[in-house]
Amino acid sequence: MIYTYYPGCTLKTKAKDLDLYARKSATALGVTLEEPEDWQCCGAVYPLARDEIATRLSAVRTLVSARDNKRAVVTVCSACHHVLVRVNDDMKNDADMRGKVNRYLELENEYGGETEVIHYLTMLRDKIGFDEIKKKVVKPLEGKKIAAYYGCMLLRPSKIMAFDDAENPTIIEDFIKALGAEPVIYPFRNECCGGYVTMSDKSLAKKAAGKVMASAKDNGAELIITACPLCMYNLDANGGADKLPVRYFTELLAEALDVK
Amino acid sequence: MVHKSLEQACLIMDRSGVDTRKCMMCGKCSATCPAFDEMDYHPHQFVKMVTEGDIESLLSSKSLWKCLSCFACVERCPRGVEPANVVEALRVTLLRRQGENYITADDIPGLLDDKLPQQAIVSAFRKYKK
Amino acid sequence: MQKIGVFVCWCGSNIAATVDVAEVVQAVKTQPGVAFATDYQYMCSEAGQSIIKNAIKEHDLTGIVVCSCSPRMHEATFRKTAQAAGLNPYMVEIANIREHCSWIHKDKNEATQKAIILANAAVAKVNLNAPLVQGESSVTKRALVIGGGIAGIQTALDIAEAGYEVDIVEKEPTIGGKMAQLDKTFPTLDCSACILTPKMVDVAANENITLYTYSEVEQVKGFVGNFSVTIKKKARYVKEDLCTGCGECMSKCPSKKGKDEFNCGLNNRTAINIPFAQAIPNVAYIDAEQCIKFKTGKCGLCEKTCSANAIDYNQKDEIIEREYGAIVMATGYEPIKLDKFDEYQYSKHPDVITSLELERIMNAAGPTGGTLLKMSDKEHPHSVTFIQCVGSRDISGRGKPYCSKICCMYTAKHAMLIRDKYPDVEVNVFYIDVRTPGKNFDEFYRRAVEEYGVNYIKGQVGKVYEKDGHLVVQAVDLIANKQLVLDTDMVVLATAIEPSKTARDLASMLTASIDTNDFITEAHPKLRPVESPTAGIFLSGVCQGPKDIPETVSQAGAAAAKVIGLLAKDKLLTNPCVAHSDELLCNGCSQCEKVCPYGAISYIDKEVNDHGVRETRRVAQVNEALCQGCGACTVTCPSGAMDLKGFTNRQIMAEVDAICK
Amino acid sequence: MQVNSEFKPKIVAFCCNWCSYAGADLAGSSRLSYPADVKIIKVPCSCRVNPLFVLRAFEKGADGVIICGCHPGDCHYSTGNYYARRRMTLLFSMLDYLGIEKGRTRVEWVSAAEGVKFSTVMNNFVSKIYQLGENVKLGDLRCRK
Repeated sequence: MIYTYYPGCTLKTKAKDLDLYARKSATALGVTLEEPEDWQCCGAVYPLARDEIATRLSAVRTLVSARDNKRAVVTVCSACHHVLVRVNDDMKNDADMRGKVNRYLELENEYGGETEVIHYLTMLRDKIGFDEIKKKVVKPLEGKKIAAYYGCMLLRPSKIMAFDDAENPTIIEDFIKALGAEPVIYPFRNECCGGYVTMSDKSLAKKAAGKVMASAKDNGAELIITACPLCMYNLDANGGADKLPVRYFTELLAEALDVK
Repeated sequence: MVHKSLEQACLIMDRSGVDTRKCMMCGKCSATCPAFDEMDYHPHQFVKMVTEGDIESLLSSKSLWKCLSCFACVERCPRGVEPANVVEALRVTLLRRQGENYITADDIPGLLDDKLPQQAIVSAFRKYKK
Repeated sequence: MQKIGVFVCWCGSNIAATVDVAEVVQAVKTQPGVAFATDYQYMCSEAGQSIIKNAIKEHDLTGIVVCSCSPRMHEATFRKTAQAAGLNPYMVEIANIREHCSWIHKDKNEATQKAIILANAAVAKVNLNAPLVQGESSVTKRALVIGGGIAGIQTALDIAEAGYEVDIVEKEPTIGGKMAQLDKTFPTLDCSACILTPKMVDVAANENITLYTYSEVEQVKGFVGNFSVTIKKKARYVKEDLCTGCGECMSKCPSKKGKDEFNCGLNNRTAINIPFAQAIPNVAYIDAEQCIKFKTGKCGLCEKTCSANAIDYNQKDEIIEREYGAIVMATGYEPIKLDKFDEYQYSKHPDVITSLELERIMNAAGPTGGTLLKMSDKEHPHSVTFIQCVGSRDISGRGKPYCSKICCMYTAKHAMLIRDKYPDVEVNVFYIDVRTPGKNFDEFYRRAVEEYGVNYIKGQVGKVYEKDGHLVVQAVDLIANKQLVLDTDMVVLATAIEPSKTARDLASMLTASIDTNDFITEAHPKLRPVESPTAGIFLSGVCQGPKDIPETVSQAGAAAAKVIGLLAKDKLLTNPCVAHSDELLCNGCSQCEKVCPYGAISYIDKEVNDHGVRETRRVAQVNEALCQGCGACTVTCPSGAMDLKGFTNRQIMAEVDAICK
Repeated sequence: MQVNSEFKPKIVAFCCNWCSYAGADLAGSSRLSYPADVKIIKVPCSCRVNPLFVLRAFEKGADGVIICGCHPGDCHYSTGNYYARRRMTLLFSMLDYLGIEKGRTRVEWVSAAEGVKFSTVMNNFVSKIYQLGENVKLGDLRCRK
């Protein structure tokens, strides 16, 4: 299995762990992740306004290069994943946007959203299979009570993201089970942590992150895992005094596969 | 209904891709919103006020910058109205005016800490200034 | 050469405001064959019809065109008018200049020009019309009602009361439908069973009614007055004529883990089962998928227990063929599935229930014996939260775009009953709008608020979750403009209703139209609300649109009246616009026979005289009683022998020519 | 929509009696407008539309022909719309070959309850015809020997 691997800027700077363990685990699982040489930042935030064209272009370039290599794009960062999926959806379903972007980029072959964009977790679930991963686990994380934090960007809007059930997702819990640990289900796992305003509005970010943290704790979690560097930062920085440890899901995967 | 600026309302509808008139005032968005308590105008009011053309009040509101873009309102709205998109269209409308940047490049160094992920900084440039 | 009269209707201002009727009159006068043209304010009025009749007589007209509303409105009216004046009713054509013209165009000149073209097309067509004579067909004096809920029961009783035989086909093992599951009914709070079960008993006792329960309609053939229906009576594995309904078998059955459908799956039932005490017929059935005997071959306890020797493990599905003159759809509804509304945690938490489940919980024969208990721990709740419009008025794709109509009232009923029986329970109702148009309905809702202290909160619930053993509701109060976070013990979802899943397949068997929401379309939304556009098919109850019990019962009676009106006739006039084969052109290829959905075409060997050559040829012949006039054969015919009366090739070509001129 | 004030297209809409004609009536009673260029011919079923009628329309100068029937599975005569669909697929391909672009011909399913859809379909179809502009006329060469 070979995929185009889109790391995104954060995985090259503050979230090197997320990146490193994703690669190591992939190797252990027999997946080749090929990082394009010339990738650009996806823009970090999906431009919701319909008349924002330029801010969509860098994501389109990534999608086009994956199409030209005839491969699906795998991302780990929730934010990059969100941007790529939604821009891809625009290119597929919004004729006006597709026309404008194509005219601007003057591509040899018009791009119409052909690339498959999947998250690393989706790859684990749909392409490899959690049963298969379970077999490859060397050091099961037995007895650990782990809370999955989904946040917003993986799940919503579910019609476009098509990642999992937006209200009762199961993918990370299934992942946790595959690693031999015990998933903790808590109501705020799909509520916003406030990461969006982590720079501009500390008090709101603290309030939102605190709620998530408290909900996970109340339900008996010892540890929170996430796929998003921003959630990771925000839960850690603004999660309150007696916060739980927060780690990337790839780190646990590497640990269980014993490639850490 | 006060038609302060229907032209402005149409602009916001075009920009957000949302027909706010589909709203039936059920309040699902406000019931869902994690930032509700921080807002002076609440999500359902955003939708209503855009329909009525009362754009300027929204542009000068505190709420404009409280929305977390978590899409919970988008996910649960029974009418396919996307309040988060409306908020974003309003933000963009304001930012495109001269001198209306919410955060300037000079502000950013003061907001950094050494763990802050790159994406937060990149998106700050996208979200708060033009 | 025809002598054609053209009559342009103003329809008050409906047409005249947008179409210059005088100009239309002037324009059509130049058309070939037109001998007379005039306009009048209301052509369908008695005075208008007199104008037509007089003109026919005075000008010796051989055909007429009425430029007016849709032929679906008044074609029949004007045909009668023509007939009264001695003209063949099929020498009438309608140019639809209202629905297809004046109502949709604003520019008067544009609308007038279009009206002229439509009138010209109709004139061109009527020039080629030929007088047609309606045939006759017989009427089987027996009706079929599909569905045995309150709608089907009432329709069947009314038809039987008039002296006609009527059969009810019900897919469940008992009749009674949704109404049997209800505890009390609004706005009078009668006990539902108390008013329904006597009617069920009447059905069983009425000798004009035959009940086919645990049965389904498999196939429908034929047409109004002459339907031929195949009914599959599923094996109950219990002989209906022997079972006494004593229930001994149920007490002995060791397989007790089936979901009790009658109690919405809130408790379990045995594999051999009678759905509820007042079931009609009061006969057990065996759920073969659950039964140990069927799964392993061992057990047979029910057989040993049954003193009436009614158990028959070898019973087979039975196929019944019957003829009917009329068919009534009364297939009812189901609450929608809530899997797309998991923000309320319905699928995860036993204390989040639907309103129908609450009916069962409140009912003395229900899973809790009529005591309001939380299903999670069987404890008394201290607060109950109702959420309205769950899946109704929803255009996001998760729910249904329409208002389910009954939820506002039953929620008020539930809230009132809880407060009445358990004054210590706090009751909150989240609503978008409270819709109570009905006799004594708003008064009922106000009583819930004013006398019973139910808390109505305008707003919706964003999320329901569990915390410290109770439920938390995150909601909004739109009037106070506040977000609320309320602790509650039970959440009740006023779930949208949708037509029965069987409706779509049945509709296509019956060739009845169905809308995008799977409600059966009525022939006219105001004037023919209980008839399908397909002759002989009638509608009763929620299969046509959401309605409550009083409305359902009135519609059921109306449908019965229509059926009785049909069955009372000895002969029906048939549509004369049927296919016709030109024997001289037919080459006997059988193409037409293959495409005919009614088996109306057969082949005979016939001696023909083709330009002096006498020979025997195999030619197509149309049975006019069977042909419904779709025209499939006319297009498929390679030699052009087949044509459709009233819609001949030449007529349609003439219309095309007039439009493209 | 680009409107050329000179160009007034001639558009023939064949509507089946049971679904689409009733859908057009509903569009009318709901006052849902569509351009006056559309003229409706009532047929009992979409399967009554002989390909010759479509050819005739193009021969007489029609700029577009649309055939509307009941949704698949909902045909009043059970299967008529399937015949229409198959016949028209073939015919439209041939017409395209003859120079009558695919955009000028269309089959649509509109039920009696879909007034909105009827109006949307017609608006959409007419705007397509305006884009394509005036049509070529088909000629019957047999008569020109």
